[in-house]
Amino acid sequence: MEMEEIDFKVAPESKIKKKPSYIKPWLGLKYLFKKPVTIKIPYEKTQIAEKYRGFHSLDWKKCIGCNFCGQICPARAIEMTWIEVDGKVEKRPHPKIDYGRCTFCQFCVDVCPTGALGFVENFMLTTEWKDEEIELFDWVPIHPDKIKEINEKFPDYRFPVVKIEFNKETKEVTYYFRDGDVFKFKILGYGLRPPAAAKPKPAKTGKKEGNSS
Amino acid sequence: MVSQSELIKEARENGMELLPLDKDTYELFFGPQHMATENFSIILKMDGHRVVKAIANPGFLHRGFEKLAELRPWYTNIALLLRICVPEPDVPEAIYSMAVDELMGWEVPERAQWIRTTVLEMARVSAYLFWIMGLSFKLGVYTAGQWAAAYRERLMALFEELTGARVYHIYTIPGGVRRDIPGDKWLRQLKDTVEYIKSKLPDFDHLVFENYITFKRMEGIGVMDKKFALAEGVTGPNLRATGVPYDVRRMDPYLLYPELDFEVPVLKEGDALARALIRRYELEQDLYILEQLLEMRPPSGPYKVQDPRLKNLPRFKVPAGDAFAHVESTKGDFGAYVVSDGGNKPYRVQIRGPSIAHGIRVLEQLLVGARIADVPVILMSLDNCPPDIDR
Amino acid sequence: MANGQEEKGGVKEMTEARWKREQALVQKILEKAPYAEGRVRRERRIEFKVPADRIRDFLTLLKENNFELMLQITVVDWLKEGEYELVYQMWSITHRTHAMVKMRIPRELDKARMPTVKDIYPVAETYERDAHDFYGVYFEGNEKMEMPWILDDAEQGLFPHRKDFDMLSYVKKKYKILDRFDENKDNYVI
Amino acid sequence: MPPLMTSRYDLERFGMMPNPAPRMADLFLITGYVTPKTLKRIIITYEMQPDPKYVLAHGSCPLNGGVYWDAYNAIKHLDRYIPVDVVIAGCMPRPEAVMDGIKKLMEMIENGTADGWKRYKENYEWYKKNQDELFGEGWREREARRWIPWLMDKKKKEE
Repeated sequence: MEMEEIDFKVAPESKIKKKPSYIKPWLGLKYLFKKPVTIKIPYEKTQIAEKYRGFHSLDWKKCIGCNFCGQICPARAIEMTWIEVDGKVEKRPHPKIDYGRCTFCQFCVDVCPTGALGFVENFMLTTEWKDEEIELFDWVPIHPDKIKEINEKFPDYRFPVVKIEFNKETKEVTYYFRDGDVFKFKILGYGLRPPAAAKPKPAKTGKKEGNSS
Repeated sequence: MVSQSELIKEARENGMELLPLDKDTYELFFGPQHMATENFSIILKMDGHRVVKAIANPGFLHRGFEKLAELRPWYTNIALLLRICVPEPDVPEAIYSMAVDELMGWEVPERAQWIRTTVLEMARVSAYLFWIMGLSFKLGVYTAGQWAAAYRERLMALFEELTGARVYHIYTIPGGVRRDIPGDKWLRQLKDTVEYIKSKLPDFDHLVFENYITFKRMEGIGVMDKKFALAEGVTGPNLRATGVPYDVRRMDPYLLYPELDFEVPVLKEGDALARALIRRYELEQDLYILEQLLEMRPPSGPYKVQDPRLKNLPRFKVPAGDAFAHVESTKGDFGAYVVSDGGNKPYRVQIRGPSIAHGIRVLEQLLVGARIADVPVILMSLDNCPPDIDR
Repeated sequence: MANGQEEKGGVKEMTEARWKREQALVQKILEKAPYAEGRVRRERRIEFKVPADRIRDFLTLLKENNFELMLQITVVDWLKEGEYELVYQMWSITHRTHAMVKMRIPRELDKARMPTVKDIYPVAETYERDAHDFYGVYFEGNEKMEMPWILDDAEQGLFPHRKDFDMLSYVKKKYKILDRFDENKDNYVI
Repeated sequence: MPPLMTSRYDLERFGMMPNPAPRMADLFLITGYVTPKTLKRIIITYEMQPDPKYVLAHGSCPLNGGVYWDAYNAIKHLDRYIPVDVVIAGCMPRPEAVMDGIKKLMEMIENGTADGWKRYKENYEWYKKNQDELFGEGWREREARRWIPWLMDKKKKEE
């Protein structure tokens, strides 16, 4: 077929083609005398970029419970949660984030109108697949200052909470932080409307029902 | 499990005519667990060590992106669609964004265009390094593969700095990009990395592309001619290896490519070696393009469109219409067709991966007559990306 | 499509001269195919509308006019109109132009039938299998129509990409998950 | 995950190597979302592995569906079909996180808490019931027969 006139550069064949050689492959041997590129984890640490999109942080005072984050989330990982701390009900619902769903796109952070939702560069969360350990994957994020404080003590980019206890009957949640602090609050209900007006919903997750052991 | 003899017996009872036993054919299920196929399965009918018939069996990675995209708001789809192609996730981001830009009638700011071009070229370099890794593992030159993977990590670190993620960047969005360039330090680092990878290219040549063994393994296998390639919808380096100078960057220019200077490599042989050499030369050209981009410096200005409609992202609406956008990826012509009915979600998104043409009919025909040891090499020389077949 | 295109009208006058090439190409093809409608969308993008039964003639004509590559067959399910829109996306290396060939067929499963074009563009076989698997368009003459393609046994025959396939309730039933599936549109856009 | 296996992060320092043959493998990495079609192969491959065997799930997708929570073709809770020992958060997880998961698994093996393979034997009926519910009874046989018409019958036509 006839091609339209070619008005761009086409590389000549001589530049692309190579000549086979028996000897040249041996030149690779020079790498025997070079330093390896391997990062010796766990003895060495990798540098994580400053704004690495890791776990979330939430300033509970700034959060106005607008549910923009819940709406933009591609995985529907965010659920607005009504919380009671020390007997005081928070005026607005706060996002509860499920890391079993989260894709770390942080669109939720982009759309947050007050800047309450943010992210830190922590990325490591490893658990056994057991009911009580998998609780860790579903949390209401904590204040960024608290995470920073923990990060200074343990600079290994791990999840700031070691254990989350969720009492199914009283709906009481207990965070056990890595530095030994304990934080308790109570989940009153889910959704945008306050739980007193809306009907109380059944237990939230299906993943616990499916477990065998 | 049923045994082979039972199956054959049953097939005979159902009136199927089987090949006579003395012809010595057998079936080989190649993949999906085998690393060479990358979650893709080929059913081979073998005669001794020659392939008599091949059937491609895709679908192990199908998640129904096109359906999922219809259920999510316009912006959110970026976080989803980039998972179509793991080695270069920026390409689906870019085509989807370009199609939406066209629908919105947006003129993307110059700075955003510069960043998008740079990101696409970085993705091309990292995808080619990934491909060199795969090829050299399949050829048995493990050393070169280890190098390629290590050099790719440098680009990954740069991506991390720029976008905030290592692999799935979620960076190019309709109307521009998500973040600004971190600063001059990042540009310097990119320059260093480009120079570093460029200085390492001769080493790859020595071990892989000028190696006598490579020539022996790849010369004359998987041969396509021009007519066959065009009829089968082959694009990208695979088509250029048959003598057609088709490059989307030149023939349907987008972003900053009209201003950039690079050569389009074309060879006439159309065998696995020609495809490999074309890719090798394109890697060099991509590094050259990155150098030019760095010389141009990013133009000042905003990095995304300023539009009042962007205030409420979840309810952001796109005017009704349809648009097609495509870019040149390392695999070939990667296109997106986006239809909007004026709502806050796309009406239809179709992603056209190049591998859907390469991976099914072309592969089935190229494999016939090949030896079993050549199958991974042919597969790798076509540079298939199974997720973009399955979507 | 009108909206997005007209808004860009400011640039249109400047590029009018360059669009002449595309105009001429559309004219040339339409002369030989009086049954079709055609227009230029923008630079390097043209569009044709043909009746579904003339598709084979039209694609033969396009192939003669140097449209070498078939990029994709897209099916768009217009539920309200009760129609499938088939878009054959063609690329011409010679003219450097992308052409969409659009046609409408009824979306009832027994009526959604098309003649195959695999003898004109062999690669169409793959695209036709794809369209059949997800939308149930049957391409007569393509003997690989019944061959297993991407979908697993469970979804075969359900044609999951059709607009009236209720994915959420299907997923609930199939995988037995109950959490966060409330359909309250106040809470979730998705 | 290629960066993990190659020189930068080098998994071989831990004495681990990728192995294409399941009969010689101890650890099964599920590197992301699982589709039903793949799950069939995963189950068959998992059953091929000799005891003791361990499963490590990458990212959020096997745990809870991830971004494919509403996809008709992605498994939501992998634990219903095969036992999983360790889960790592991330989409996709960084190589460091995967290494951390492997280290955790090593600790668990030493403690004797990594008992997924025992659970699979003890609760085989339950797992099998879930698998059959998803794929329908006799899916193994159907899978084995799936390609026969296309391999045999076609041949006749061509010749």
